[in-house]
Amino acid sequence: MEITPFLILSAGLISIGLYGIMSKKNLLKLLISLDIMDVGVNLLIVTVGYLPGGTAPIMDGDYGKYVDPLPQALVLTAIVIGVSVLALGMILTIRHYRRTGSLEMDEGGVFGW
Amino acid sequence: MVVHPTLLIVLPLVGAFSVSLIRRYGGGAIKLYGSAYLFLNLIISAVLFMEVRSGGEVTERIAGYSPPVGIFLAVGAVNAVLVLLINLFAAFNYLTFNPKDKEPFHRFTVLYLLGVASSSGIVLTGDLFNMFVFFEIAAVSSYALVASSKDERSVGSAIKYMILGSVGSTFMLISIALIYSELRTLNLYDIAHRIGEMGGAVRTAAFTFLIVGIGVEAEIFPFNGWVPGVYGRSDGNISSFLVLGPSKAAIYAILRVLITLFYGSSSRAVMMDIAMVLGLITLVVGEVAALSEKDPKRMLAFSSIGQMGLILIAISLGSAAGIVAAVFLMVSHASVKSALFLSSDVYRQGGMRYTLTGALSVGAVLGLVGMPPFAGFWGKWYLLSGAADEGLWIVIAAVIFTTAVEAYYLARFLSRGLSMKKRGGVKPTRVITMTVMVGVSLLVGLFASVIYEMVSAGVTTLLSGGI
Amino acid sequence: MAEEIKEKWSKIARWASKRSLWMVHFCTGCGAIEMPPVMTSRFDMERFGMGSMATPRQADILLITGYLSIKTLKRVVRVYEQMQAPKYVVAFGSCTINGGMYWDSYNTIKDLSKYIPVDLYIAGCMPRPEAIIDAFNKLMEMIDRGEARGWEKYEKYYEKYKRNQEAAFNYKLEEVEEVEEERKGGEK
Amino acid sequence: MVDFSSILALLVEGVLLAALGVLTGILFMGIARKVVARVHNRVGPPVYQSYIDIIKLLTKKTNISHGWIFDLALLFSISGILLTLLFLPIGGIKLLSIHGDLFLVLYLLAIPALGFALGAGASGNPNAGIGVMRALVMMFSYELPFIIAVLAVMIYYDTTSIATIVASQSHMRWAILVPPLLIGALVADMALQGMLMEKPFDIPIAPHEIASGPMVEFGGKYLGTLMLYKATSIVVETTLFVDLFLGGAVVLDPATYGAVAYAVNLVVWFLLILAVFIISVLINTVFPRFRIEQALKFYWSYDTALAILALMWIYFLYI
Amino acid sequence: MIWEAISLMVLLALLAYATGRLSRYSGIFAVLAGFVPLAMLFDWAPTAGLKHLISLGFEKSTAVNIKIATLHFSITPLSWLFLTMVGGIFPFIALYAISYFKKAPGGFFGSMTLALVGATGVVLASDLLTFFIFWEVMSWSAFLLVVRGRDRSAITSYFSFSALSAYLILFGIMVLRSEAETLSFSSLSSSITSSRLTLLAFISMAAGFGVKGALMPLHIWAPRAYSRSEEPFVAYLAGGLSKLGYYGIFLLFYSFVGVSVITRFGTFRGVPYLGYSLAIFGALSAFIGTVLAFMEDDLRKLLAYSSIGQLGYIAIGIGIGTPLALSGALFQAVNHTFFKAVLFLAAGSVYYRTGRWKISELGGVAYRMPFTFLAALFSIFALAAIPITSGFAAKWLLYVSTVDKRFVFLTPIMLIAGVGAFLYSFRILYGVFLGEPRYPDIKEAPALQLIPMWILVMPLVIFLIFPGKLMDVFGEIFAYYGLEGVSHTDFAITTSLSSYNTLAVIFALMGGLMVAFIIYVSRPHRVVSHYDNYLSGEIPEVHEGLSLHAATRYYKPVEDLFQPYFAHGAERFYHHIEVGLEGVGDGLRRLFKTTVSNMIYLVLAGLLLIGWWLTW
Repeated sequence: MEITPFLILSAGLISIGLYGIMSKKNLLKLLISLDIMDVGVNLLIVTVGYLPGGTAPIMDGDYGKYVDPLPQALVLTAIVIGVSVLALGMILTIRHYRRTGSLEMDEGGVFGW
Repeated sequence: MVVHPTLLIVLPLVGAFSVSLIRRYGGGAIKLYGSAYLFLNLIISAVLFMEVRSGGEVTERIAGYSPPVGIFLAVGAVNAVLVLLINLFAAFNYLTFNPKDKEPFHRFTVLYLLGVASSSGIVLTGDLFNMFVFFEIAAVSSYALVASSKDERSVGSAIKYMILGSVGSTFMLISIALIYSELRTLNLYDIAHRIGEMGGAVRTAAFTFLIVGIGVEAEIFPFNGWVPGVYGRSDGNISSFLVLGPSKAAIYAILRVLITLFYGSSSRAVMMDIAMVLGLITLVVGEVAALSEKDPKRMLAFSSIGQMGLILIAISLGSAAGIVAAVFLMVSHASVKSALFLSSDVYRQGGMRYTLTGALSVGAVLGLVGMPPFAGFWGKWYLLSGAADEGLWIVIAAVIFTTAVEAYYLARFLSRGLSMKKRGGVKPTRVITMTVMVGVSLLVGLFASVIYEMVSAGVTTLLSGGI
Repeated sequence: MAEEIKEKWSKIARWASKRSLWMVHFCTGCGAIEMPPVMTSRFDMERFGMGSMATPRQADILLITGYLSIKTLKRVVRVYEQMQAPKYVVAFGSCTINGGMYWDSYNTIKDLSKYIPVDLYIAGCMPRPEAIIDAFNKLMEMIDRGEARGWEKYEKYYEKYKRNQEAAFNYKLEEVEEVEEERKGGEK
Repeated sequence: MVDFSSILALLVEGVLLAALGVLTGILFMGIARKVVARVHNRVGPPVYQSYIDIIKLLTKKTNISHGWIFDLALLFSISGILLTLLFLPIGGIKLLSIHGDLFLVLYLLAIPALGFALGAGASGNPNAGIGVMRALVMMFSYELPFIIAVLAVMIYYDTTSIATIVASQSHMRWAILVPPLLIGALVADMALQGMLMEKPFDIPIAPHEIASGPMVEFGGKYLGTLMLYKATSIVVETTLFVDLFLGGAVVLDPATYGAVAYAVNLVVWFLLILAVFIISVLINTVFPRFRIEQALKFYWSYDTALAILALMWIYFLYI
Repeated sequence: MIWEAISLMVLLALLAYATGRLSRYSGIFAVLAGFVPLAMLFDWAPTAGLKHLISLGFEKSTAVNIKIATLHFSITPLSWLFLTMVGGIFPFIALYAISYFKKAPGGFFGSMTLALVGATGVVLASDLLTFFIFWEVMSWSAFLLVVRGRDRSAITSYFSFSALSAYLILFGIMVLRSEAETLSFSSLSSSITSSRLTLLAFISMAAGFGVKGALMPLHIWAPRAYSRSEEPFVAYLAGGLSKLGYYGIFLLFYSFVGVSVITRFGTFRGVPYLGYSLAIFGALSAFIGTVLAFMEDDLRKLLAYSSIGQLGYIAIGIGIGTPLALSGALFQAVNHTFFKAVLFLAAGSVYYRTGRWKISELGGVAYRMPFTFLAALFSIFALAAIPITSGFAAKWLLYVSTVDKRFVFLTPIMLIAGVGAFLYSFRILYGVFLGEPRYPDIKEAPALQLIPMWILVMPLVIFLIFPGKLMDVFGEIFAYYGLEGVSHTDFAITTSLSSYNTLAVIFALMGGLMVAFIIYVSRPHRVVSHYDNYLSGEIPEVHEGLSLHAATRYYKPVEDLFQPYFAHGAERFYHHIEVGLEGVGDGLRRLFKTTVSNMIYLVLAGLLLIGWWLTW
């Protein structure tokens, strides 16, 4: 299995996320875009650790060619972090919504700075 | 090894996770509990500092795995200074929080302790991914701390901060992935020595993404859009924490990246140039923007940007003088800018009319501009002499220009503060903290040799790709 | 010996004083118009060493050229007192002698010599320049003889003059008393 | 060691010259009045009239003072002007002029003026205050062209010492015969008009506006002293002009002709300063009075332009 | 010993600060600290007689290792002279301040003593780092004192200008350091080359020192700081600290860069262009400062502008740089130290008694405070260079030196500025001290204020009579820097153009005074009230509110004429700079006051640029 499609996919995901952040004004959409970016990066990490034709790194007995286990561990951490950031973002969004009654992010007003 | 550097990270984490246990004893008890951890941390970092001072670098492996496989903590001269600085100021800064303002206080304490732990972690760690994790923890706690400010609009700023920070951390992660894909290691020093093996394009991308990713936290223009908003709307003591903790850690991370990580890279000179240009732009943009800013907190925020640019310039000189200058500037900035942020809270209440607060603010301003015998003077002296040695007169010109601008707006800040009407008191804890901060700046300036000797001894290994 | 020197000295002083009379004009009335011809080329007062001065501190003669109301009298008295002795008053025209055409006015001074000592009156309404020149020549002779001692009289009867002035300032003209002439001092 | 006989000679010379200067000055005031009278087609007072005036003032019976600062005017005006006189070469007699120079004389001239101004200020009279203001502004006005003109002389002879300037003009090589310095002399003469406070520059004393300005409270011995000061200052200022531009009135060299030369030179000096003074009096007779800002404008524009012309001419073509 | 003395002074500063709350006499520590430089002066006195009398053991030069750097101190004739200026007046000003402040001025005395420490360090320093450190100590302790005045414009302008000055000097130091590879004064000028960078360093250092010396385009902090700070400090700032700027410029010419290098940038009639331009700036300061001074109503601002004008003369002298001109400059510096200190102290005493600063609101103070008046009068004589004080010798040397070099531009400007000095001098004399007695009930200044004032007046008398004594000191300085001296005796100075003998002036004046005195006592006089005045017969006693004081807009006719030409002054220039920078700053701020999306655009732009640069 070639890794190039996955690299392209992850680049695509990151680009989509960036595009979302750059073009959307709705806070929820922004958070979603962030998450998409996160997913893209996670995919990138896993892809990087992948060896074409390797197996899962479970070392019992006759293991031959296995993929690098470290990226997978990293991805786990990254996912956790991503989720927590997302959760915090949701909380902040809710607080913001409660205060202003809006999810739009626009120039001036509260978002002036 | 008398103390384990790990304790500096572990202790606040323990504190953070155990603080909810005592939440029913009220805010005072929680504050006591939190302070106990922080001051313990302070003592440990002081011991660590002494140890590094006497015996050179200290390293510690986590969980017994030896590098490059395992994570390890590496304490050299520079980060020993920095970790002491962070813990010292963080401990005193914690005293300024009033439990009644920050209900529920135990949650606040959790965030604060996490922030301290992760800032120390960034400074101490010798592992790239570990650094990233600490960055994320620091960032998350910062977002939450900012959002806990009195000014409700701070939530909006926190959201901005969060989005920019997340993008930055994504970039960092991309860079980590790229480096890992080539070198199969995450140990900083291992990478440093094998960076030449990386392909040119990948290395370029890795550097770019990494510098941008850290740059967001380290307030480097143009990645620092969040700074004025966050500092402008947060409480002064939260801003001061951000200044002394995460942002110092982040600029130190840049030092690691520039000096250590890409040590062996063939295009390191260009990277240094880029960093210098970034620093120059940041310096000028920050200071000039601060000149036209009328809101005191936001003005200090812009001023912070400028100072960060100055530190970045010092780092990017890449010489011993530059590193020494950077350390002094970090000490100076962490101490006096935090003190100024503390005073900015009572600014509009005429707090500066109180003799001691006023005197401390004046002292902080003097320190920030770089008057001897404050620490900032040695920072600027070594920065300028380092720049002069390399014939970078444009840097010197920029520094002179921005210093004049800085002096102007800081004096305006002072003179306004000194002519405000008295409308409320200044809490003694705040005065004590400010005294400690300004005092440290003064003492470091007076006994500059302590830090100078230590850093200049350690800087040789640092510059040759060591710790 | 000392007496002689003193006498000689005062003679010199009198001579100098006579030959150098500086005036301050108090030009309240119509008489002032007669002064320019006296000063300019036709009559040329300056050939006697006379000249007009701007302030009483510098002047020897107070020249009052016409009627004085009570309001202006205050100023005259102040100006007179600010002059430095030896000082002389020359009153000019009928108004200063008996009120002239304002003889029945309620606030015009009728007889100036009741308020300040007048050394010389020049009669006429108005006196012509010839008369004025003549008067000044008379005054010079008086000074030379030591007869123009109005300022000493003023010092001597100061209280009386003051009383008269006060009365005038309070519009009680009828209470004004005569101030005795004392010729003896002048004759010695 | 100290040469007592020379000091004694200097002392006698000084006293005599000071007396000569004062008496000449008083005479000049009389002459001025006579000249003005003749221009007015009047007879005018006798030329010795000013002596009488001064005697009269000094013999006044009462003298009014406004306190000890007021008295400073008396003390400083006459002493300062005598001091200045002694630092000028008069008809080739150097006196103290070898111990000072032009700058010293310019500043010594300020002593009596400042003393006088102090007294005037201490009188408490607003007219005096205004008068002194005008006098100082006048000084500020005429000094600029005067200094530039004098500078032309100084750099032409490459000295600042008046005695040396006079010596350099010996054998009738008067400064006024050098074309640019002729312009300089013209400028200095205009400045002299202001220095002597003759019309159109008698703004400070303007008797009809501000009651003779600074002198408003002075009478008796104070005014007498001021007249002495005024008289001496006429001599000082005209002598300064003569020394700078008219060869210091030295026509015969004392080294060859001895005492005769001194006498002749003194006579020539008298005639020359009289001529300079009469010119100024004649201008005085036919002019009304400027306002103070007009004087400032006049001196700082036309006069200064001429002075700069003279200076540049000297600077670029003669040295 | 020097280091110990400096430490002692710092200790005394702390003591003065700490005891400030306890007693107003905490200033005694400052006075004590002031005696330390006096002891040094005494010990190093260049005249042989004093030196061997007693030795306090101050070494001629010393090096102090503070680990991060080594601080070098040494005494040269020049630093001795400047130490007399910055150190000699200090104890007396501190003594004055004890009486001036009514309550707890600990901060004042502490900061003053620190300023003294800084100033002493600056004049004793013999390497650039030491020089700069103490320069800054002096600068910011003065700033602390400006802050005590709590005036916004004073604080901002003082601080931004002194920071600018500090970093301009630092720039110069950096250049010299990288060119000469030494910081020591003695070996600097021998290894400097005349590169374009040196020129830049020279200019920037001259500008930096010029700020402290209130040279014309860099002066605008001075009137503000002088007019809004406490008077004893202002006396010290104007009298003492401002000289340090010229000390720096002097060193710049003769020690840092060296005349031989400066001459290589071209000369004009033997005077280097750089020096000549400095002289022109000095002349402009002298003239414009003077004109601004006599148009000013605020007493302190007037004195401030006057300082600017008088300090300009020093710049002229140093710029021309002939021994004659240098003597003039140093003489002027010494004179200015004393007379300006006395004037500010006298102004402080007037304020102490009347509570007014505006000249138009004062008047007639002299009748009640005669000793203050006399002290002020004497220093005004010195200021206006009336030849009955030492003030004249300085100006005379300068005038003669310009004529000597045939600088036809400088001489008239200096002279007309000298005449202008009469104008503002009289504005002070008349507006404050003479005229209508508006304050009939005030008392004479306290003895503790009068004594310091009169002590500070003394040098003006001494150097009137013995200008040669001061010229001896200058001679040593010239010998130290390898210049020729000016020929002089104790009483007379002789130049190639002319000579000036103080004895002749003094004796002739005595004679004149004798004549005057005879006239004065020959006739009796009577003293009358100040209200017994000729006012066209008006009687001020009976007219309420009739003001006899003609001091409001005293020089109105000149003001009206000059105002249009001064409307576009330096103040406006700096204002334009400020506004321009604020405009730029506003534009930059807009980059931050925007949505997250736009910020991300910025981030991406940065990312791409960095990447592009790296690959390219």
